[in-house]
Amino acid sequence: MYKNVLAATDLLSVCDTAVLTAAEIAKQYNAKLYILHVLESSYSGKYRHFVKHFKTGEEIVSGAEYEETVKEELDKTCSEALKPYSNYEIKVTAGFPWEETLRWARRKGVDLIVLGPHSGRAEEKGVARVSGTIGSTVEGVVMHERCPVMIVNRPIPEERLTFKKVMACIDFSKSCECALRFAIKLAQKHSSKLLMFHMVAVPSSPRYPQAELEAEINAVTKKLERFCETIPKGIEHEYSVWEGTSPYLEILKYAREKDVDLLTMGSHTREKGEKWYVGSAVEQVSSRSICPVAVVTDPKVLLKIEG
Amino acid sequence: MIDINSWDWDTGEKLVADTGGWKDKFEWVEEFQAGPDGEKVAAIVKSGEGEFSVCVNGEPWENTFDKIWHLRFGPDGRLTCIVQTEMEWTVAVDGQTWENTFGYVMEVKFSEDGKNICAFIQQDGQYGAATNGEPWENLYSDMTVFAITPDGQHTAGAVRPEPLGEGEIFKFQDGCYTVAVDGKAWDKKFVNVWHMTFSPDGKKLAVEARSNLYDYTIVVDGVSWSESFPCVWEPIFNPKTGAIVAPVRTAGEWTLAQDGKIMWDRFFVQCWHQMFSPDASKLAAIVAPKYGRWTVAVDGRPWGTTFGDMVTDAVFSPDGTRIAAVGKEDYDWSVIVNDTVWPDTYDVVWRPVFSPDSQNIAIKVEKDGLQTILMNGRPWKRECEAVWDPVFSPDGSKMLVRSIENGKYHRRILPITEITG
Amino acid sequence: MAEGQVIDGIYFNEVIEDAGLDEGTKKLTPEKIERVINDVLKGETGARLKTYVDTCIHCGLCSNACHYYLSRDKDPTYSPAGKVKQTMWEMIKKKGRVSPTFMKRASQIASTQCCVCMRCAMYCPFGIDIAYIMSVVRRICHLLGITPLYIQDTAHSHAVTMNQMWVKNDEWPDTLQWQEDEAREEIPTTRIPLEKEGADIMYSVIGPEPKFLAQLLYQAAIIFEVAGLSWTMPATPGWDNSDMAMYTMDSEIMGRVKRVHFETARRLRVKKIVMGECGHAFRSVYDRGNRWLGWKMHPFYIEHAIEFYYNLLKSGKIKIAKKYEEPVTLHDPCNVMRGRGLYEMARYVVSEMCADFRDMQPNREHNYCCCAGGGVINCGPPYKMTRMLGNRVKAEQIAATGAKVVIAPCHNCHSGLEDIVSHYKLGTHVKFISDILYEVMEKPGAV
Amino acid sequence: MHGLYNFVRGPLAWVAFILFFGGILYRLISMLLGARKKDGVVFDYFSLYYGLRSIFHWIIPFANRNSRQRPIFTIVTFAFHICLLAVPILLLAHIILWDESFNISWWNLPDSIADIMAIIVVACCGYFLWRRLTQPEVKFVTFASDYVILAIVAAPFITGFLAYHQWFGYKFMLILHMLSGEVMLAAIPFTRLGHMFYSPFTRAYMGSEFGSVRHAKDW
Repeated sequence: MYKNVLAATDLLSVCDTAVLTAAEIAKQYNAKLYILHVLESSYSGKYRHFVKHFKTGEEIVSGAEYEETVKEELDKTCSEALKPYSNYEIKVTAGFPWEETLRWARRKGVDLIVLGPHSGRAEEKGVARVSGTIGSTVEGVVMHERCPVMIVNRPIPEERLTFKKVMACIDFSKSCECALRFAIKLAQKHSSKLLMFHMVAVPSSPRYPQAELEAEINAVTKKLERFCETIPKGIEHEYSVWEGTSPYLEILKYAREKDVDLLTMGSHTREKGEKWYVGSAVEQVSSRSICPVAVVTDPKVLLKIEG
Repeated sequence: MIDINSWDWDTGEKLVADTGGWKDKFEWVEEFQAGPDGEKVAAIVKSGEGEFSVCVNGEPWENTFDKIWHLRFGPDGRLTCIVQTEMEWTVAVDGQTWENTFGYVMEVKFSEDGKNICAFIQQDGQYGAATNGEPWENLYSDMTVFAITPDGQHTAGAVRPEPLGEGEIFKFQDGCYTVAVDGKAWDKKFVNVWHMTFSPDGKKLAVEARSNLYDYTIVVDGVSWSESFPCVWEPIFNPKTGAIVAPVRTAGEWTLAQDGKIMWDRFFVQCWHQMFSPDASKLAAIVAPKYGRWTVAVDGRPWGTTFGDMVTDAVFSPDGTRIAAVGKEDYDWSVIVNDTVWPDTYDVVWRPVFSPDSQNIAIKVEKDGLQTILMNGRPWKRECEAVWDPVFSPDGSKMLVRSIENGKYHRRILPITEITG
Repeated sequence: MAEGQVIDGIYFNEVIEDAGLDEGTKKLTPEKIERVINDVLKGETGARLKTYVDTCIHCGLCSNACHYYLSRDKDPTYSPAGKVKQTMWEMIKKKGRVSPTFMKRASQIASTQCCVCMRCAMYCPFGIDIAYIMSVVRRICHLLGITPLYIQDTAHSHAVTMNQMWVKNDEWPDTLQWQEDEAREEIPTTRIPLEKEGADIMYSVIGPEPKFLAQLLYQAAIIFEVAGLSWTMPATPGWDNSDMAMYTMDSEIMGRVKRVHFETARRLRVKKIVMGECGHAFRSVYDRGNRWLGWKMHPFYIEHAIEFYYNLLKSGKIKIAKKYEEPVTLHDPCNVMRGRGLYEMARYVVSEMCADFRDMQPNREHNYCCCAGGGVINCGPPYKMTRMLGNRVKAEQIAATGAKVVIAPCHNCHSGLEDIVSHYKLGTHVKFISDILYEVMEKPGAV
Repeated sequence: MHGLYNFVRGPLAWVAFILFFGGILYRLISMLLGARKKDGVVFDYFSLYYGLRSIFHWIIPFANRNSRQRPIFTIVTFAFHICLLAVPILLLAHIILWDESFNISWWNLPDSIADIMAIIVVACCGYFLWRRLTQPEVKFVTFASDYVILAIVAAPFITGFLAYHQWFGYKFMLILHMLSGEVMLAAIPFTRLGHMFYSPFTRAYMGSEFGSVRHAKDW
């Protein structure tokens, strides 16, 4: 299913969960693993090669030598995760984490990107630019990347990476069709159970009449079933429609309750502001979820991933 | 060279393709390219979602690619482009790709007869050249300049055999760059190596080089001129004697030097694009005789007419008696022949073309978005969406004109009297 | 950075380690210094320098022009004339017989304590061009091999690749194709036409755009697409209009780089060159590189991004969908304001895009330099505090506007101001015009 | 004393004038020839309109930003330069000398006004001296020669003033006055006092570059 997996990490002192997870996944699929580290810099303009030395904190100009040092450091830090799996390559570069992630993903023909919840430091400083707006690495990558992006928040036990329970968050948008298709592929591969979820937005007050709510939930459940007609026979699946006010909270609650192994969501730049799953929901869910979150945007890429 | 005698010089007008209609067939049609003999017109087209192809005379290639760029006809009429499939780049010739693929293909050059197609390639972060798909055995961690012999048998590049890290200024100043010919590097290294020129027979190679931050010279097959200068520009070979001539700067002024010795007695504010007449009896260059004024100097004597913006594309007539060049003043382009400016100005003027008997000069020009052919100062009566450089018949009596008018690509053979009247 | 101290009898107002200067100085001999200084004074300069030196009456009126002087609590070693005193006057007086340490200090002053912004030329009653004098000092330092390390490395990059960032021949077209792909996701018809001979416009940018700021290429592609213009970008060296060799005064390389740029436009038979939001690159094509090559002006009309956007908005080729709401201010980059007088056009563009525009005081040609220009930021991390402490006035100027966004239509200004903003904790963002234009413009073909 | 007076008034005056006019001519010609040789751009970009535009903005007080930022200096420097030029040229005693020597004369300043103007010049010199001694940005760029130049400028006015008021012996002061005046005349072409002749050129060149090339103001 994957030939090239890329993990982006901004940590050097500890092995990032993104690297650990990506290494596990690469192992499963016998894929080549790329680990990208983008050097920390306080510049958001042309001087991204003025970077902060990871040991001294001093501002220096990055060069082949320093990149090599960082590479060795990263290799050492992650040796436990990486050594058993020799088919990997570490790339250290200056630039913007999200842009370099995209650049290397494209250059190496990557079909799965694994990220931490955010390349936090870049975000704190507000230095990652996304089409003129400020956002995190995750947002930048998700908005532009077309291969699935998996966001991992905390270490995932190996056995859970076979994704026995895959949850798909459905808001009936085009991009969540992609998410659904991706979830189906995974389910086929791992004989997983699919959990389709949708939240009906209810106003918190005045109280929503119960009857209306039930009627709506019924209607939406039907819609959800129709939407998910493409699920091939033989894949175990169930539908859930919950009421709530804040999608990300309900998604997280549901995922915890059902003990899902992977959450899939759709995200698409142009739909920003129209659908409630995209944008902030992706951001919120991915930064809080216990299980990995896979964000999928482009159906074309999924076609290329062989079942 | 190409035998243009074999081209059809009799059919007066031929509608080759309804290029305007291609837009209905394809989602997207890029710039048109016309074949040297005029029989073909081609463009990169988007043939489907994420799929590109090349349409020739209305028919797309069978192959499609993820990406295509740099579509050009070779001198022998073969149509080449740089293509990508499955993240790998290569060159496609008439729809057939080279067997080898590369990390990237930056540039494609043709031998004069078009038989050899040479490409500047990158493979696994290493750089070099490939001829007809065969890359050098040795590739280099960096290569910046790419040159080929006239027959395309040999390729050369400015390469850096050793690694060089950022900020290693002293190592750089010791010299890290050299020239690789067919993948084999010269022993001697330089601070910089720039423009390189092969001799007409392809046996010698002359390059511009800087031996430290301040001394510039010309290096021939690895051996520097004994003289160095504060700056030099690109060298050329005397086609008869094999001597090398390059513009050099001394005391803030420019002139020409031959094999290291100053050869002109005049100095100029600028001097470049030197060229020999076909019999090598004359040497001309584009010069600035005074600050901000440009003209052509023949054997060191500048023309009286000067232009403020630039003079470019100077061409010797086959008999060596005339020079035609393009001049630009206040952003208007015009043509100047032997110090006489043709009357009209244009938005753009292309390179002048002499007839084989040196009597006529034809040039592609553009004004207000319409292109036409200018001959001896008189415009052709048709104003076209696009025309290509005119080609004279071997006897000089006719001219091949390739053009697109109202969305139709025509190949026309005109008696030259049609324009000259 | 240590406080000022006297080394070998020479006063250094800042003591900074820089391998380019330190190692270079070690190789100097008094004879070499004397020869090079006199070669430059006699061979390369003439009446202009002499007249400037003879005319200056040491009145000190230029001091108020300099952001370093104002920000450094009026320390006279940072005043324009003070910098000439510590460099050129002494070289002339001693007929070149100055010490290696003196030259090291001279290089520090000329390369890192002067942004050659030319503001002082407007404060000298006689119009003495101190930036020119500092350039002559830099020229001498270049010939002596004592130029700060990182800008020297950048000059080497220009010499090898004809671009500023060691971008290799494949990386450039590859990045354009990548950004074209990205832009097509937004507007499917978008193209970045490579090597399109006969296009109306050649768009040229600076090396860092493909290296780190590919988004700007994306934005440019969208702007050209929406405006429906005939344009192209070269796939060969010559695409980069920047030129740090101009600031190290390696004039031969400056000329070479500019020649390739202009010859590329000529080869592509375009009608004009439009360039991205960069200031020093404009200077190098407009009145430095072209002049060294013998062009009184440039052989192709050069339209800076500000003028380009101005024309697009004025002609209605680009329309604004919804104005930018946050309060913005505008930084006037010296090279296109003092250097080209584009200030009214910039104000028109900003006012069209933004609902709340607040001007800095002083502004237009009197605006303070970003303290990154003139190659100073290119001298790298060792000089960061030189720039921070050297431009408090800019921070005060920005803070006084209360704006949330500083628009800086110049790469060096952008990066320099970003540093200022974070050092002085101003809490503002720095943006290019194109960042905002891209955000607020109508995009009819977008999906 | 009389012999000395005659020497100072006669041959020495001639020497001073020859040095002054000859020196100025020499310096200007060598500047222009030198510029033609190595700084050709100066002529290529020279624009009379923009050159004059710039000079105009700099000879009017408060017409440029720097002069507005330093009002006291501006007033002082304008007063100084006006008086410095007006007094020697329009002083009755000088005009009489011109009349006696060359039979030419012109309108003169009333002596009382000239007297005040001389005081203004001297006072301004005092102000400049104070600046040089106390203002760090001026002090830093001040050489010993700057004090000498200041003294050269102040001396004719001090001595002239003293001579006019016949303090410390009229004849002696007159000789000193003439001597100091001659020193100043002779010094102008060969010291930074030459800025009076150079500055229009430097200003006009900068004005031309700013105006016709850069399309910006330089004031």
